Amino acid sequence: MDPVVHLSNAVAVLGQFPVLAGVNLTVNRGEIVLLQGPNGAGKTSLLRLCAGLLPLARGEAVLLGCDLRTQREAVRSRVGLLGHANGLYADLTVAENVRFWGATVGASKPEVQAALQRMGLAQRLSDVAVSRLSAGQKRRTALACLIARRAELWLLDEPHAGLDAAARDELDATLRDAAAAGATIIVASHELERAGALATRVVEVVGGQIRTPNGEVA
Amino acid sequence: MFRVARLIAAKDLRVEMRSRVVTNQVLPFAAIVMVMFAFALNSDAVVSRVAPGLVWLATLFSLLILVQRSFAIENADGATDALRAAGVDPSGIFLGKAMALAVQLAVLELVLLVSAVVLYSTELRVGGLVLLLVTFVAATVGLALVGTLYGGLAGGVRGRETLLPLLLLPVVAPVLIGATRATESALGTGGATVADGWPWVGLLAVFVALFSVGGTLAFGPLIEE
Amino acid sequence: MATPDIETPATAAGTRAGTGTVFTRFIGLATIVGMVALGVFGLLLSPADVQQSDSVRILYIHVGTVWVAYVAFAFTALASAAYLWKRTTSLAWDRFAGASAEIGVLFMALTLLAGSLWGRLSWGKFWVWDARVTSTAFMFVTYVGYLAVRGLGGSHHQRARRSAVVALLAVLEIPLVHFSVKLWRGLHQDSSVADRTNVNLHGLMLFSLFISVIAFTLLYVWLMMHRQRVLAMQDAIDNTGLDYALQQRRDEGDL
Amino acid sequence: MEDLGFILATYIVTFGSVAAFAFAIVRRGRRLAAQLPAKDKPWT
Repeated sequence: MDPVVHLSNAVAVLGQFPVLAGVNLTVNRGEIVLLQGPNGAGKTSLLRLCAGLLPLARGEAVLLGCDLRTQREAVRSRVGLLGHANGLYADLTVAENVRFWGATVGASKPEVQAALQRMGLAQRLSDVAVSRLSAGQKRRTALACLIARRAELWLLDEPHAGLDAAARDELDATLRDAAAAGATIIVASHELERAGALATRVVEVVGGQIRTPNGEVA
Repeated sequence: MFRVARLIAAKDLRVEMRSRVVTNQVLPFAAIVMVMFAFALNSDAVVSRVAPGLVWLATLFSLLILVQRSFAIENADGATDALRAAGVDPSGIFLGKAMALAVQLAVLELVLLVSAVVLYSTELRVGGLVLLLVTFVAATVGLALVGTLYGGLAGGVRGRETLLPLLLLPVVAPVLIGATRATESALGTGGATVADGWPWVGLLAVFVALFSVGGTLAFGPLIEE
Repeated sequence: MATPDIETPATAAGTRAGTGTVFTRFIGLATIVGMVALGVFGLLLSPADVQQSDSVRILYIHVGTVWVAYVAFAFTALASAAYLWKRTTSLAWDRFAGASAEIGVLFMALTLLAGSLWGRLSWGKFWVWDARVTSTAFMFVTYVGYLAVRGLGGSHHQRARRSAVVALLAVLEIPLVHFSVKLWRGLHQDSSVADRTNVNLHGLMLFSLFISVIAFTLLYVWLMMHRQRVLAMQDAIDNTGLDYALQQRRDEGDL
Repeated sequence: MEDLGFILATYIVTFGSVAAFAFAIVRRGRRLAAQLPAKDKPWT
């Protein structure tokens, strides 16, 4: 089976600074990969590259069977990025946000409803404006948007940040469910213990490259 | 493309319905500008002579604010990135945001026109109503198109507040000229006749045609990083 | 932008040559000769105009600079289109566009200055709301905006694509502005500047204008070559900087 | 000669700013050229 993510010697530049300095990474379907590493190591950039937001300066990147250089639009519609920002419209309600993002790929009403249901947003919260939600509820709404958008590859940047213990447990359960349902997930996180238990594989990012556990460059 | 455009437009208008930023802040701003013009010009005769120009000038100032607001909605929580990352058709985003902006501008212009009638004793005449309506529609669409186009370019960068007026104001000069002259004709300001107004509407139409095509093509590359 | 502590083989190869070549020196020399000739003919040899008296001497400068500005902006548009067209896309076109726009903005500023001084002498006013004058001013502002867009940062190709699109939009905009201002003035007055600019061209005057256009065109070519090479070197330094920065980035983990 | 001030101002400002611009370019070119290998300077 084709890997979902296949990066070889990928270099990406922000301004004139090389945020990714030659990344080799292969991720298979259903995996939950944890990216760890110090601040500024390139975790966020790696996720943005996979989302098609950061142009590939050198190297190869094939995502979901599509070459990132030539078929970027095809990649984008199937990849979901949840960064530091949630990408939600604060003045709209939870249901309206999920419906909007679902509609960008033509999701039907039942699909949107199912996404809300899976995130536990279908009842009490569905008509609450996003600006009135807690951080954890916002994160759940954003994940519901990814589900409604039918994202096959989830790229999550510090998803646990700002959540309380209960919300984190909820999030972990959600991610496990999603992976079991066929999504591939890459998580960047500082929360080693928690995310480590969640992940099927841990990858260390240092200096814009990926290191194996014994410190060699992958 | 049009499906995405409808979606985006509906979303923008719904956000406005909920937040009421334009209604509660931009409309009062536009009205106060109209009052300020009267202070600056200090003569009833002059004010009523230049009323059409003042209406459009106030529209341009408000346009700058409306465009900023339109893209502030997207940038507040990273929705611009999310839209790009989701592979949403940029042409659809462009047309959708322009449609929503046009609706908001139309409301604003109506308020300005009413305030001109009230404050500057501008009088509408029956014979010019068709011309007036067509002028307002064409100018509104034109302004919404270029506003969205340059707003998208300036929206994602540092210094956007200062870059937008520099890019936008020179481009909308033809709209200011065309819409003002056509409005003067429609209202009969300074003895202008209705027939004088139609060539100006033609100018506005050319503007709309050029920037609807140009904008649809150009918006993608402009917002892409 | 250059990081001085980068050790490249360049330091050895670096000569005083800079951006000059035999060809540019030849052009440069010709430009200087042309400019001196322009000064001599424009200020001394050519006679005063019957109607405009000596103020016509300003025109010898004005015509040359406005010519260069128009050529420069036209070339910016052309180079931008060439960049966007897939079969000819190259960052070299982007640099040509940028260099040309910079030169165009400079000469447009000089044009507006000389034009308003001349206008003050001939018409008693620094500014007239003529279609040509007004749209020239708009062109100036538009390309100032273009240069601002070029300065926004980002990768080279991002800069190139964004500014190329803006340059092509300017091509849409400028005729519209010109046309609308023309319509606008047309309703209020019959005569345009062209009609009131009755220069009775004496042979030497015509010759001075001719020298002006030649000399300023040479100047444009010279400036373009140098400016474009400087831009190319800046881009190249950004790129060699990348290899160096990549290595540094990789070493971060080993510290 | 009438209007000498305006005329001279035009000539001086024009030649002056062009010369300043040209000088700045050439100087920047020299500085950058010293940092780059010949392969990045195809004109040499």
